[in-house]
Amino acid sequence: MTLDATWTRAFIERTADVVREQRAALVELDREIGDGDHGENLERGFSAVRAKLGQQPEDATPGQLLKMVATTLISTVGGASGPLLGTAYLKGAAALGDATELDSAAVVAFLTAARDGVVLRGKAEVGDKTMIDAWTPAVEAAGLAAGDGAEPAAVLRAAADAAAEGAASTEPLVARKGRASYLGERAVGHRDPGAQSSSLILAAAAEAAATPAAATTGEA
Amino acid sequence: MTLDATWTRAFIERTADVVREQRAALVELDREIGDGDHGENLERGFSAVRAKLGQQPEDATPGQLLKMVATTLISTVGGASGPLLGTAYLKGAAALGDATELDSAAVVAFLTAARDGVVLRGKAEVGDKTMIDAWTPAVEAAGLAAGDGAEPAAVLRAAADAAAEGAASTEPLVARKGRASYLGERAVGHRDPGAQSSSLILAAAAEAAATPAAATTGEA
Amino acid sequence: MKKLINDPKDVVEEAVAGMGLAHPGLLRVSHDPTFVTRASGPVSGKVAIVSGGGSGHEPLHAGFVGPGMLSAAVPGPVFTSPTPDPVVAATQAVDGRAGVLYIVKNYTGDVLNFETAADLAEAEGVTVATVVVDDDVAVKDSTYTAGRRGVAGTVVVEKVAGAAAERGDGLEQVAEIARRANAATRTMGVALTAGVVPHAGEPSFTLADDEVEIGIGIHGEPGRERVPLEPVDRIVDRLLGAVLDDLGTASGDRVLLFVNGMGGTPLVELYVAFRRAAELLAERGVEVARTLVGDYVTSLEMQGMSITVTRLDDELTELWDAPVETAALRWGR
Amino acid sequence: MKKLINDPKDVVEEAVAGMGLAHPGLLRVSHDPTFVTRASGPVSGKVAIVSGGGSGHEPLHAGFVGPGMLSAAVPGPVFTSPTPDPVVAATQAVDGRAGVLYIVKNYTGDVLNFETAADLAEAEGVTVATVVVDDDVAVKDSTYTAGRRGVAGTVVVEKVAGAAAERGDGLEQVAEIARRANAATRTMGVALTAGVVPHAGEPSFTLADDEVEIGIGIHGEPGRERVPLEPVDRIVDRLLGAVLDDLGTASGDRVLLFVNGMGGTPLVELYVAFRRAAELLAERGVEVARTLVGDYVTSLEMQGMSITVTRLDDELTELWDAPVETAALRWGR
Ligand SMILES: Nc1ncnc2c1ncn2[C@@H]1O[C@H](COP(=O)(O)OP(=O)(O)O)[C@@H](O)[C@H]1O
Ligand SMILES: Nc1ncnc2c1ncn2[C@@H]1O[C@H](COP(=O)(O)OP(=O)(O)O)[C@@H](O)[C@H]1O
Ligand SMILES: [Mg+2]
Ligand SMILES: [Mg+2]
Ligand SMILES: [Mg+2]
Ligand SMILES: [Mg+2]
Repeated sequence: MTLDATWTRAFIERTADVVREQRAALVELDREIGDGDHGENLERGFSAVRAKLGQQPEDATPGQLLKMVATTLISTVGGASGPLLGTAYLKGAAALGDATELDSAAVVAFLTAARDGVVLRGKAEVGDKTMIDAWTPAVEAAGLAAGDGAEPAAVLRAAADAAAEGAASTEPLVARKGRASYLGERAVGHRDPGAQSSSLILAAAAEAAATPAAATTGEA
Repeated sequence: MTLDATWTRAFIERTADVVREQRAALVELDREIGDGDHGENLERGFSAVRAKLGQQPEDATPGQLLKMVATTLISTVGGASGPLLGTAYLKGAAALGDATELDSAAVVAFLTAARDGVVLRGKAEVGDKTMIDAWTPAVEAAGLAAGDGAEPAAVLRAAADAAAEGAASTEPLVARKGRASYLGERAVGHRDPGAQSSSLILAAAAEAAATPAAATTGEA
Repeated sequence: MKKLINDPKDVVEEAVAGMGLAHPGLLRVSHDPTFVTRASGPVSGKVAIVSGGGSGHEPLHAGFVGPGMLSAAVPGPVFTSPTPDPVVAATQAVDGRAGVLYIVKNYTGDVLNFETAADLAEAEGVTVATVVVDDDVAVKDSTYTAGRRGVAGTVVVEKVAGAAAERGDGLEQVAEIARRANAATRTMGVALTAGVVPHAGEPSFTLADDEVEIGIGIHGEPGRERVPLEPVDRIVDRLLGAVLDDLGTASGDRVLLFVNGMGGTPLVELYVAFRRAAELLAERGVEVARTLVGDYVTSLEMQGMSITVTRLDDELTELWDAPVETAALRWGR
Repeated sequence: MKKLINDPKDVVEEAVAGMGLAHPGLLRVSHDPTFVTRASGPVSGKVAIVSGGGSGHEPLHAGFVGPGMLSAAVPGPVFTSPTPDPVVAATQAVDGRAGVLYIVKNYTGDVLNFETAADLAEAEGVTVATVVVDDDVAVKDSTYTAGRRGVAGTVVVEKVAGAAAERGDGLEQVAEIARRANAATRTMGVALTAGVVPHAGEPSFTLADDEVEIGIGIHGEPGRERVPLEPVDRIVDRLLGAVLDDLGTASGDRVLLFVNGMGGTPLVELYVAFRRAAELLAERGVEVARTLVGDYVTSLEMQGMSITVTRLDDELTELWDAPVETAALRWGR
């Protein structure tokens, strides 16, 4: 049961949906310890992504689709999250090459490259109260699951669950990167908006893999 | 029973007292149909007047004391009411010349000259919703009372009562002078702050004349 | 009320002192009585220009003192005309024996106090002429009112009069230029919120969350009407429409378009408004030949703006363009 | 929320269009992607300077485009860094083949987007150098934070870098001057109220009626501490004290003193604050050689101010004094 371009499209669509739904909640998290635009930023980006998705060639590979996400986010989001998430998709897409079917190893490679892209640009470590606190546990959990022989959908589910826990784990932290770092102790008790949105993105990936459409296409 | 410099000093002191007490009320009236500074303006002026009163020579005449009020108001109040009331006191003082005892005719002459001074500067007529709506009835009532042979204290009481009615009579009016004229119909239902303060000033004059100190000094 | 002040009673004195410290090469400050003159002193043989009025409209007037504009400014208490004494003192300080022009906004208090000052200054041997600015079309100019108010157009009158004085015009000529500029200028404003007078401690008026006051005065005096909040393009259409109708502009006219912030409106919003104003003038065939955008005649922290249009002729244009060096308006030097 | 806008989504585009209409001789506006350049076009053989960042800080940055200062400004959405595309387009529009300097305020988003833009522009054959401004002493500069923020001191850096480019310095020299100005500059701010981001519709934070936020950022990011409202002299002492301690000024130093309004504070209050700041510097034996007072780096309609001090040497003084002609800062021409 591999994942393919149909999954990729579903992943992108679902992400756009969840970002639109969670826009206000993400703005609220960012108002608490940032400048209140994170939901607005991502919505601007993913609605542009959604608009472009329909224009992609029918035979676009997962890598091509995800690169489109990368360049669109970079050219529409702005702020900190634009270049960071954009680089994540860019590096992740590069890791997929021109594969049309993604097995569990490819999924792990995608996630690892994406995470490394964020670190390359943002220099954050786990515990800095950033999106890395979602991405790194996700990468690790995905690696373990794949090592245990899990299917791609299960690998993504493991990643999403770990990312959700990672996002929650940012709450007691003092921030060391991004705007929240200006607050010192006053950031404690608030969840990092970027970690939260990254966990939503990874959940969208897992859900897209769990739907019959994506799963069966992989078998077809 | 004439009035003299002791009455003049009591009149000035009482005016300063009532202006301080009514400061907020006058500000409120001016907030409704002006710019909310009338009480502040008069308080600034009459507290300067009070400070100067103690420095006047013992033998200062009523005219000299009232001229001091005039110049002090002109040089400390500003706004519309400073030059208007200042001119009232200036012209009123001039009408008294160097008299030391003021009979009813002198009181009427004082009030008339004061009112004429306001008209000279401000060109308002009765019904324009200004302090003239207090002064002109006061002058007329004073003239009638004096004509009926009333004592100075009774002349001032008649003036004060007419001024109070005159101030009340401004409430239903549309203003044709001063800031309130900008409001058109919206000034209706509000009392003119300058008419109100003028009626307070005339009440202070009457009260000062009614107290034993002023009355007996006049007899001494 | 939260303000960056010490004692409300000291605001004007301390601000004027701060101006002197901030612009030492440009301004000289007098305390007791309070007025501000050019640091360079009186200019012998040239007409001097004195303006003033209540404080709270900064940079008006002290921000316009300097070569090419005012010779002196006399700030009164917040929103209250100064008394004649400081006006007379300022007049004497700047008199260059070629006469002194008073530029006075049309409020009863300002008019009366400057009138008295003129009498007193004349008694001291200074020749004084007075021009009253009344550009606010929100107020009907009739025998039933104190006449139109002087608002943002004052900047235009002060600028061109200052340039005329600078080039050496006589007192009557400078006064004539100022009157001509005033006659060619109309303004109308809008407020979203009121300013807070320091000694009052509360807003001068309150507007509901979805209301604006059209035709507001710069002291928060009410205007023509309260209307529901609209897109700014519609508000601009109301204000500018009234201004142009009153001014009677015709296609082919050349104008100065001045969008003035009332103190608490972000500059970004003034430019949004300017965009629509310029568009509307283009629709009417009126050429925007000169522009000004920013907070020049304010009402403390009031949120709002006004739109001023001056119909330009060649001379007014030349005088507007002439060099000016003041704290708030500067070009050509 | 009441604002003089149309659709919140259009604020930046419409404001930039308004700027173009208001300053036709000075600015040229590009839409899609959005950026502002000098109307006079690229200057061959001279270093070009590009700055930008989220909107809502007007007149920063587009108000500083013009001879003697910026070559181009790239405004992002309100409080959000622009993406790399418009930065690259602006870079190409102003490149005079002598290199382009990016002046970037130290926020993760700005730094990353300009970094990407620099990569892309270099790929197109433009030589780019970048200077990051981080003058805000409210934030500790340590490995435990994203570093100090860039705030009002950005004006100083842009002014002196612009003057250095104007006189013909090479890219490395201009960058070096900008770094030196940044290193000599410190700022700290205070807020009484928050601004309202148009698309958010509510204030970015709330302070009690008797509270102020010391060390506020220009996006309403919280600062060092909330303290009860005090007389402004005490607030100035806090802000300027922190600035001077961090800068390590000594008696005999010559400085630029810059009191900046955050958008919603009356100018009269800024001058009251300036008075105390000048007094405190005099007490410490520091000479106030240059001054600036006004709304230059704002946070929408936030009520508050910041105090900036730049330690001047002869060259920085000369570059500060050099002629400049922009919408918001102008002298010498
Ligand atoms: N250096 C960094 N490395 C990783 N993530 C970061 C870094 N800086 C900021 N972030 C993430 O970006 C998020 C904020 O994004 P956003 O609000 O869109 O941008 P901005 O902070 O420019 O307003 C933060 O919640 C955090 O997760
Ligand atoms: N032309 C005028 N003639 C007579 N009284 C006037 C005239 N204009 C204004 N006033 C009086 O002045 C009062 C306002 O005084 P004040 O508030 O102190 O001055 P300002 O209007 O300058 O703020 C009005 O209530 C009115 O009674
Ligand atoms: Mg944010
Ligand atoms: Mg009043
Ligand atoms: Mg007043
Ligand atoms: Mg942001």
